[in-house]
Amino acid sequence: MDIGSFLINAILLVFLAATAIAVARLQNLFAGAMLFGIYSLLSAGVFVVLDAVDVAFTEAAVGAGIATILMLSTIALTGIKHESIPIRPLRSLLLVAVVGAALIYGTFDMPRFGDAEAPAHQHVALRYLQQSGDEIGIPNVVTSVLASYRGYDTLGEVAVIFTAGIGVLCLLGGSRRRRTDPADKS
Amino acid sequence: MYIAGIAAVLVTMALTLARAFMGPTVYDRILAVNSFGTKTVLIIALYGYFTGRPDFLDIALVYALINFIGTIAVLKFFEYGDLGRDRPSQPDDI
Amino acid sequence: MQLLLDAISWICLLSGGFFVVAGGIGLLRFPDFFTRLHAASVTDTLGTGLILLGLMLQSGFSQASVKLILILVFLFFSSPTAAHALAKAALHGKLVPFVKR
Amino acid sequence: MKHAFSLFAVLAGLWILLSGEFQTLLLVLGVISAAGVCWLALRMDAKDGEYPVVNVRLLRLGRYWLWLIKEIVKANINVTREILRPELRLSPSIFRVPADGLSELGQVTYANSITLTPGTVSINIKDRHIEVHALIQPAADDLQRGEMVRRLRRLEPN
Repeated sequence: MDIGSFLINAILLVFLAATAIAVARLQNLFAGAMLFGIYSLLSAGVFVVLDAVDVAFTEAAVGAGIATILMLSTIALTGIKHESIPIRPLRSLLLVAVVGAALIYGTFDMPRFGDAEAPAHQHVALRYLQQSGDEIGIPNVVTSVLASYRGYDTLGEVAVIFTAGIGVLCLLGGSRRRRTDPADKS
Repeated sequence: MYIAGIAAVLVTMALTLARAFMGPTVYDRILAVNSFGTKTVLIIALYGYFTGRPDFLDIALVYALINFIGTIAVLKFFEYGDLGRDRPSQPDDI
Repeated sequence: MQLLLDAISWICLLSGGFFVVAGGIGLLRFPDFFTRLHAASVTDTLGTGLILLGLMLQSGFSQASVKLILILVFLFFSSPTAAHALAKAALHGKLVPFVKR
Repeated sequence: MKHAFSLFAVLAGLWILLSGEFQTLLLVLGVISAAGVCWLALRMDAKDGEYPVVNVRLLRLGRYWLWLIKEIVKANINVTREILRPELRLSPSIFRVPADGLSELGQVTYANSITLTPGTVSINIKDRHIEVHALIQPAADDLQRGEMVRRLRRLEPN
């Protein structure tokens, strides 16, 4: 990664952190949901800079689109202000510090960013990149991996997501109908 | 030269973020998010050219669409949903 | 010829960047929501238009240019609609515009 | 039927423009997805079968767009000058402009054109009038002179 990309990424990460802190400090939940929209836009920018274009694509659809709507639906069912509960800052800080340290420790075993010797680039990835065009005939490698090499896996995944979607729709749509019915009669 | 454009967009992102943090009304925040979406489209397009791979434009295209749909959905929700019926537009206390 | 195109595209990118930043400053500086709406539209129209035009000049007659034109068209149709919806929603929500008589 | 066909043509064209691939398999997939979207759109449109029939002369539309872009550039420069002024001297106002003599599509175009030019935002459409919020007096005067609505009226198919 050259210096320009590095700088862009660093600035985007600073924005990301600032947004996260602002979300945590806001009392108004609607404003928080709006800031989460900005958060996912920013993280998509980070993904693009990190070359994870397909992840950025997903973030666009899920983070900026559906997640915001889901959060707003939840707020509509509950309330716009969140109750301030007494928190013990020291204990929370300790917990966050321990979990954060464990996560950072975990990254020590990971290959360096962009390392050509990384295990992920050693086994099937090479073949996918070099031969998927001839074998499958789809120009986008990610698509041929997801829909062909790993087709059954994707089918199962999609089935799970579809079921979850129906479940969410039943929960949200059903309760809204119950709530508006008495209002119509009055 | 692309880096100058990217820098301009990043500076504007910071300004928009400040507006989103300050509010004071809900509409200011929605405006800031909508405006932020346009800037994301710009920065993705510019970055694609900066690294010499204009294929990134596909994502910029998707963002241009989703941003609009998102804003309209939020507004529709805000106007017809249960949100903010008690205090629709007063500066939301932070 | 190539140099001329490059120069024009650089001018577009730089002035586009200028208008984008100007819109951002207005968004921060203007006194109420309705006036900020005007500032945001500076970024959305001329700022975006000039930057995308500058990129188009860089890629010439190609698929990338087609995509850039599509982005521009989408933005030019959607941004006024979003701005109108925002203004109408704010008015509907009893937000009183600050008006000088 | 005419509507479905034109929708299909637009979608298929979009597919080819965006993909830039001309293999048989991909073209067939494109045709299938375009047809699927057409079918969905027709099903959704079943309730209000009102389509804006586009028979505006394209040349005039192009000329309107050129004029609008010129106006947008001018308005942008004006608003930017206001933004960068050391102390703000805004004179926001709200007024109504007549939008009679325009079809529904024409009114939408009018309102969107007003919003697209910085300095004026259309905030409401009520009984053939558009309520406009203007940032500075020159922008408001420009709009009230009615040049835009005159040009739009000339676009109307009679």
